[in-house]
Amino acid sequence: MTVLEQPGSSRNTSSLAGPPPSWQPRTDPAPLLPDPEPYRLLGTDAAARLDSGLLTRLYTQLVRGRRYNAQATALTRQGRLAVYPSSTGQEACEIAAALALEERDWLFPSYRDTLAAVARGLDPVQALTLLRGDWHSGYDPHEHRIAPLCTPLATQLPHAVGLAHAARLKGDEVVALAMVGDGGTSEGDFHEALNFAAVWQAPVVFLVQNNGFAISVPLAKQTAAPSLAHKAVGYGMPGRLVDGNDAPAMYEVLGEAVQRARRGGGPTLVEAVTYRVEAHTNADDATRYRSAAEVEAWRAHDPIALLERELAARELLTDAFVDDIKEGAEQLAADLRERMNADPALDPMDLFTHVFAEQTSQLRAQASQLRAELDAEAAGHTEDAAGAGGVAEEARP
Amino acid sequence: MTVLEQPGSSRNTSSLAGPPPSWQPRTDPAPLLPDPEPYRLLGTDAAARLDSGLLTRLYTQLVRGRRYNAQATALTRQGRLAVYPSSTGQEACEIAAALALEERDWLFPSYRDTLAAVARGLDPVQALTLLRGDWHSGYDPHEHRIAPLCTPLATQLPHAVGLAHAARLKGDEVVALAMVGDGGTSEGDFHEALNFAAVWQAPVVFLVQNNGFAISVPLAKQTAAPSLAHKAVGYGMPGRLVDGNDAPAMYEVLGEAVQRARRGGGPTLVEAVTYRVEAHTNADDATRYRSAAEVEAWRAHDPIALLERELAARELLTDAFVDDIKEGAEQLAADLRERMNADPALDPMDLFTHVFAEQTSQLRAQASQLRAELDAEAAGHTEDAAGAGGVAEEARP
Amino acid sequence: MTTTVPATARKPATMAQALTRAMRDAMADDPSVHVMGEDVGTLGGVFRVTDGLAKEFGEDRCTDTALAEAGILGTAVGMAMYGLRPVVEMQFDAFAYPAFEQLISHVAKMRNRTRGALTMPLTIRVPYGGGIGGVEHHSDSSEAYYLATAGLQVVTPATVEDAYGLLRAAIASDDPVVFLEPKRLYWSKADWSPDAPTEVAPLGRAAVRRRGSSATLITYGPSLPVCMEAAEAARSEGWDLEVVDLRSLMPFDDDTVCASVRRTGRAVVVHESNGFGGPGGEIAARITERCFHHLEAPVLRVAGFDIPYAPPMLERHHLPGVDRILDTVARLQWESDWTAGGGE
Amino acid sequence: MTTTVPATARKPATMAQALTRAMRDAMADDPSVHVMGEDVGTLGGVFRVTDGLAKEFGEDRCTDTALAEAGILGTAVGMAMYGLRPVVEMQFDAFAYPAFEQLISHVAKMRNRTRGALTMPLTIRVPYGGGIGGVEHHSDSSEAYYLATAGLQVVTPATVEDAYGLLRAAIASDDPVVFLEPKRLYWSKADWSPDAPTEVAPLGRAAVRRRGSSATLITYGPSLPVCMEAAEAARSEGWDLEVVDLRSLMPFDDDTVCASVRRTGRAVVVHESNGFGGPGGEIAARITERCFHHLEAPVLRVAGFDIPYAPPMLERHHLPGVDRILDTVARLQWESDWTAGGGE
Ligand SMILES: Cc1ncc(C[n+]2csc(CCOP(=O)(O)OP(=O)(O)O)c2C)c(N)n1
Ligand SMILES: Cc1ncc(C[n+]2csc(CCOP(=O)(O)OP(=O)(O)O)c2C)c(N)n1
Ligand SMILES: [Mg+2]
Ligand SMILES: [Mg+2]
Repeated sequence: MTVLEQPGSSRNTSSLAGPPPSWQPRTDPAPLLPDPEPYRLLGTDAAARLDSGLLTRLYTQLVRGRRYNAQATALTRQGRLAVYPSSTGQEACEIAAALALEERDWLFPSYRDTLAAVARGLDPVQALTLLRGDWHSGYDPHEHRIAPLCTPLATQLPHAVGLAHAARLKGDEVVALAMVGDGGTSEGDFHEALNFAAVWQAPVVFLVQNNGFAISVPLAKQTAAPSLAHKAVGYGMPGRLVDGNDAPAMYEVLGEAVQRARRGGGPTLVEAVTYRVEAHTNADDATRYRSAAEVEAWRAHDPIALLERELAARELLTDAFVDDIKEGAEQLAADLRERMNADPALDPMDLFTHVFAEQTSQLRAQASQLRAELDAEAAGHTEDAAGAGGVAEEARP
Repeated sequence: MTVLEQPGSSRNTSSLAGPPPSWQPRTDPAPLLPDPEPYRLLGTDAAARLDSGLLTRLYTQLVRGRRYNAQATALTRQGRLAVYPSSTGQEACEIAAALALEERDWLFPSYRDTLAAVARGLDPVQALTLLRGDWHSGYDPHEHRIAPLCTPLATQLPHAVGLAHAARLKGDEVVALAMVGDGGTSEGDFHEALNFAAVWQAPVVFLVQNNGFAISVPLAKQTAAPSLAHKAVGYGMPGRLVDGNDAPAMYEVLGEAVQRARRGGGPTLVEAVTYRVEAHTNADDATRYRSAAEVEAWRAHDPIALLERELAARELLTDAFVDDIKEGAEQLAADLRERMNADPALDPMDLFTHVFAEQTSQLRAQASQLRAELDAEAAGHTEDAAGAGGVAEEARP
Repeated sequence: MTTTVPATARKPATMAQALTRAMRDAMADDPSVHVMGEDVGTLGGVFRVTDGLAKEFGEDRCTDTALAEAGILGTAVGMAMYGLRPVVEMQFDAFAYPAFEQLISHVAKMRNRTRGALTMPLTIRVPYGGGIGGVEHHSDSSEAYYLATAGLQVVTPATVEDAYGLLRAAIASDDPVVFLEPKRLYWSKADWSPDAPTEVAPLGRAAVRRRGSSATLITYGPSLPVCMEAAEAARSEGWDLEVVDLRSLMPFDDDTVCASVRRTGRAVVVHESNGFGGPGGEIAARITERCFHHLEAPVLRVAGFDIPYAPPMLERHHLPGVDRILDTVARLQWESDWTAGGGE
Repeated sequence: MTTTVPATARKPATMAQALTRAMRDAMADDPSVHVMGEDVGTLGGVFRVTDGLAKEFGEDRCTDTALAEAGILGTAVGMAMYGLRPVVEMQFDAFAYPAFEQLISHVAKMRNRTRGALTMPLTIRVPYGGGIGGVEHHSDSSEAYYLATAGLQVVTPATVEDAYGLLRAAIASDDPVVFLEPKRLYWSKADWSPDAPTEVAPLGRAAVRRRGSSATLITYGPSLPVCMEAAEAARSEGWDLEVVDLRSLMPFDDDTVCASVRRTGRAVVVHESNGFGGPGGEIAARITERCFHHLEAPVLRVAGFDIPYAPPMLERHHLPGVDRILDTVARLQWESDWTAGGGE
């Protein structure tokens, strides 16, 4: 009688009322939603429960980190670094990311996160190799379990997921912490990485440093979301919103996420609300796109100042203590300056060494060509074999 | 005294307590969250308020749509279509998508959505040109404002956003409705499109047909989200969850989203919970990955059956009414069959006509080459100029 | 991989079966080999090339992923960093494009970037080419993109035996391999024993598939059978054509190719991919650089036209066929009374 | 675009300024021209090439987008469908890779797919090439990918005048243009009047930049100044080199190139992008096909090595320089006593 008598249709209309058959909410969204306000400890009552040892440890690292940033920027002015994207103002995020991990864990830094790598134990000179320009990556990632600093934005996030997943398949309790900027969350790779992580329940912590800008583009042109942490619910993982300048809050939230991941609880998305106090890099002119007043407001919410206030309240901020830390930081800077002032040893023939495990005949031929050119150069026949060695200073964005 | 006396830091610590300065939740997430259960009208008390005219209109379209699907699948068995991805079981989504739009609006169908295009007025033969194989797209997109059927998944979504944004910039009140499958939501382009739409407040409606599978991959391997509609909150747009087999519910929800977009309210993400009753395409073997019981349960929740029940309760499902509709559907099918049985007129020289507006000298030379080959073939010198004309039947996934 | 099998043990097998068997054997030999991609598990892949792997090795070793190619390749990079040996399937060539950034900016560069500390023993299987009646985006020939990317090995079998041998070699390689599978040869058959695979040639060696003296056809993948047919047909025109199957486009076997061309003095490169900017330009240029004074005529090319891939009903006009190859061979300046003016 | 300016009105301008001016003028002439990309608005682009456009035309005409290249190009496709003429900036060549699927599967195919009903008057500006001391991923030469994609026009200026003229022509074209801007020439200067731009050559025409009789250097974009320098230096070796600037790689100007090579009898193709699978293969192959019997020597190539782009401190060894060009010219078999054996 009805149309459903046609082939391919069913006459069984008994269960017609009711929801679609295989529909079932698999996760309750409520616990995945971030708090409406960034989580803070400093300046709140909860600060009282914080361990002084932790606070001084964080403080020491923040101060060293700030000094490291300042020194690296100075090296660009001296022509010792091609470019430096400073994390000044974001040190609480960088340090907390490094300290939240155990040795066996892996860190996946973005191009701005040399400080997190250094705080994890990487030699600062090796961390800056990429930016000095003698090689693409200055360290063996296996040594400290730090993936190469990643320039193409958000592309390191699926790597972190794959590595964490592989570790889990092998039965290793390894957690991967991957860092990305607010701008990077707009990339397709961010989406695909978070989705894979959630489906696989991979032990990954995604740390978004929302520093307000992607170069010149403010957050409001990047997203209309209530917060970046709210993206978590769309993947079925918890989102956490934290004051990224509150070092103990960052440390606590990242630590919890790392533990959750290690226990098999799956991934977490953490948004740290912070600010890029300096320009995008030394080559950028931030006055083109933001006001001094905005920067000043954030300097007043400085991660070091926030922590100093708490330390001062605990009467821990003695001259001796501060001097000691400053001295250590100065030493770090002096050492870095000195070592970066030495010209790196470079062998142009390295260009061919690591393209493949086994050199192809084509590369062997090209290597001989370069060898001959270098020999000719050494013999003084030519001064500038490339004719393109001059680097326009303005050409470095 | 403190570290902040270093250059680059601020001594102003007055506003240290309190949240980060420029932090401000810009959207309240609550209204963006979808209902926990798919929205339904049929089988609920709310069905009473539905207009009978609308119901019979929807019913007519559903029946014709089902018949169209059946005919198209039959054409694959007769070798008249290379492949057909049927939307049997999903007709309520397809029809509602077409009817929710005004003439000036644009539809962005995926490769499975020929029915939506046909319901919007496109000639079924033109809609099937891609799948018959005589050309890539069989229609002028401007005629009915239907973008070409899109095969690379989710790539049509940014197009919809761009078009809607452009229309808005020109002051036209045009809405774009873009269709994508549950699997397609995992692609980076889904993410980027929704984000652009939300930032631009573009008048776009994203319709996700969650039919449970991406070819063989079930939803649980695709996402861990509470629902796909929950992804909306991460972009700052409202998410709606609907029973995709409830035609009036689909029509209502899409209609509301279209109106909202037209009024300048920005994009909406609609997840329709439905089921792909047939195999992925005629070439697929669905028994490899799902049980007959699951399919049967969904046949019992069939969109046509759901609507028939309501029509019957209203005593509208008379023999005359049903016969009339069936006859119309049969006519549609007969017409389609007949026209698809005619071999399409093909001119191989068309291969060169539309690569560029102005043919390059290279293409002119290649066109002459083909012209010469065709002439030789016509002269009977050669039978099969390509030597590669044989198409392995099994090679069509 | 070094056992040689008596011909008696051989029976007809398809290229698809040989590929399946290669993955199966690699997974059995090495627990770090993981297969992943869209529909590769339960379904066994839309071409059934991974059929049975999930059943035999479990879903953790042969994994149905979410539908996101950059995510698939990107997570495979991370898995490789942790010591696994992922074998990634891209469902169709055009659907590898979303993964290009991962491929170009990471897969191809990782060893070099880290001075060998991080290696990418990844195999990326890409069904490629046309001739199967696929709708648009299902028949692209994307090899030119891979060839232009330093750090990738690019390999493609044209025979059932090579399908097994080259895929085993690709999976065993410590460097990334884009493994291009000619779709329309998936069901090509040959006598081959899946139970005792034959010797595996190393990557980077071309094979002379037919000896000849008049001219050399240089080809690979889906065009090999067409070239073999053309070489047969050429006999009646008085041409005795040699046919070289490149098998590996990178590394490129200059020795085998040049030895052949130096002997015959004439060459035609044949491939399906667009002519302009396609592999044929590189191949013709390097032959000319190396064998100029042995050439009686310019190296010519027979390739797909410089158009988006043709719709199914017209694809036979687009694909290089026997007649187009023979027409081109005829242009190799056989007459002694040739006068200046170039190949056109 | 057809006014000719007296030389007196000319003053030094950079290539970046000429590009800015081209967009400005196109936007002023045609309200459907929209500029979009990362940081193109308020900042004026990281290379300042869009400087001032947002101020003059508003943010709706020159839009800072979210950070997502596929999204940028994908939305631009939709905008083009609605009749706009988007000019998209990719911040650096390697950051165009995420947009490849949109480029290959849609931008390049849309006109053909719809039999001309939907056109893609899109210009995709891609700063390319090295020599600026950029860290990895900032110095790729990606032109081979675009050339291998049927349906794309590929254009690159090497002079300040062409920067203006070619960009105007690209924006005016009803078909998509990948407009490759040589990063290291952004600050190159020439006497040129931004206030009364000179005549604009149509796309697809090469320019002979230097007349010569011994051999032809064929090049484009960042390598043009190097070739001009090499041609100067060659004089002391007794070679009078002709230099052809291709300007447009697709459409390709076979006529100008072949006319030159037929005259000189020798040719070297010079580009920065990797040699293997790079544009040079195509160029050398098509010259050889067309001019074989005019060639005294095989067409040779000077290109970047087949390696991931070199780190800044080593890039001068990677880039084709004057000496490498001259060494290659020297291999063009000038001796009459040349004996067989090929170019190697
Ligand atoms: C895929 C890609 N596109 C563009 C760029 C160029 N780029 C470098 S940094 C940057 C802004 C990044 O912003 P965000 O993610 O917020 O990180 P932040 O710089 O604030 O740390 C851009 C656009 C890039 N590196 N990668
Ligand atoms: C980018 C891309 N990757 C892979 C494919 C191959 N493919 C075609 S349909 C399909 C499944 C799509 O699933 P879904 O999005 O849920 O839509 P449905 O088929 O259920 O309508 C796949 C993987 C494709 N077309 N495009
Ligand atoms: Mg940022
Ligand atoms: Mg689906």
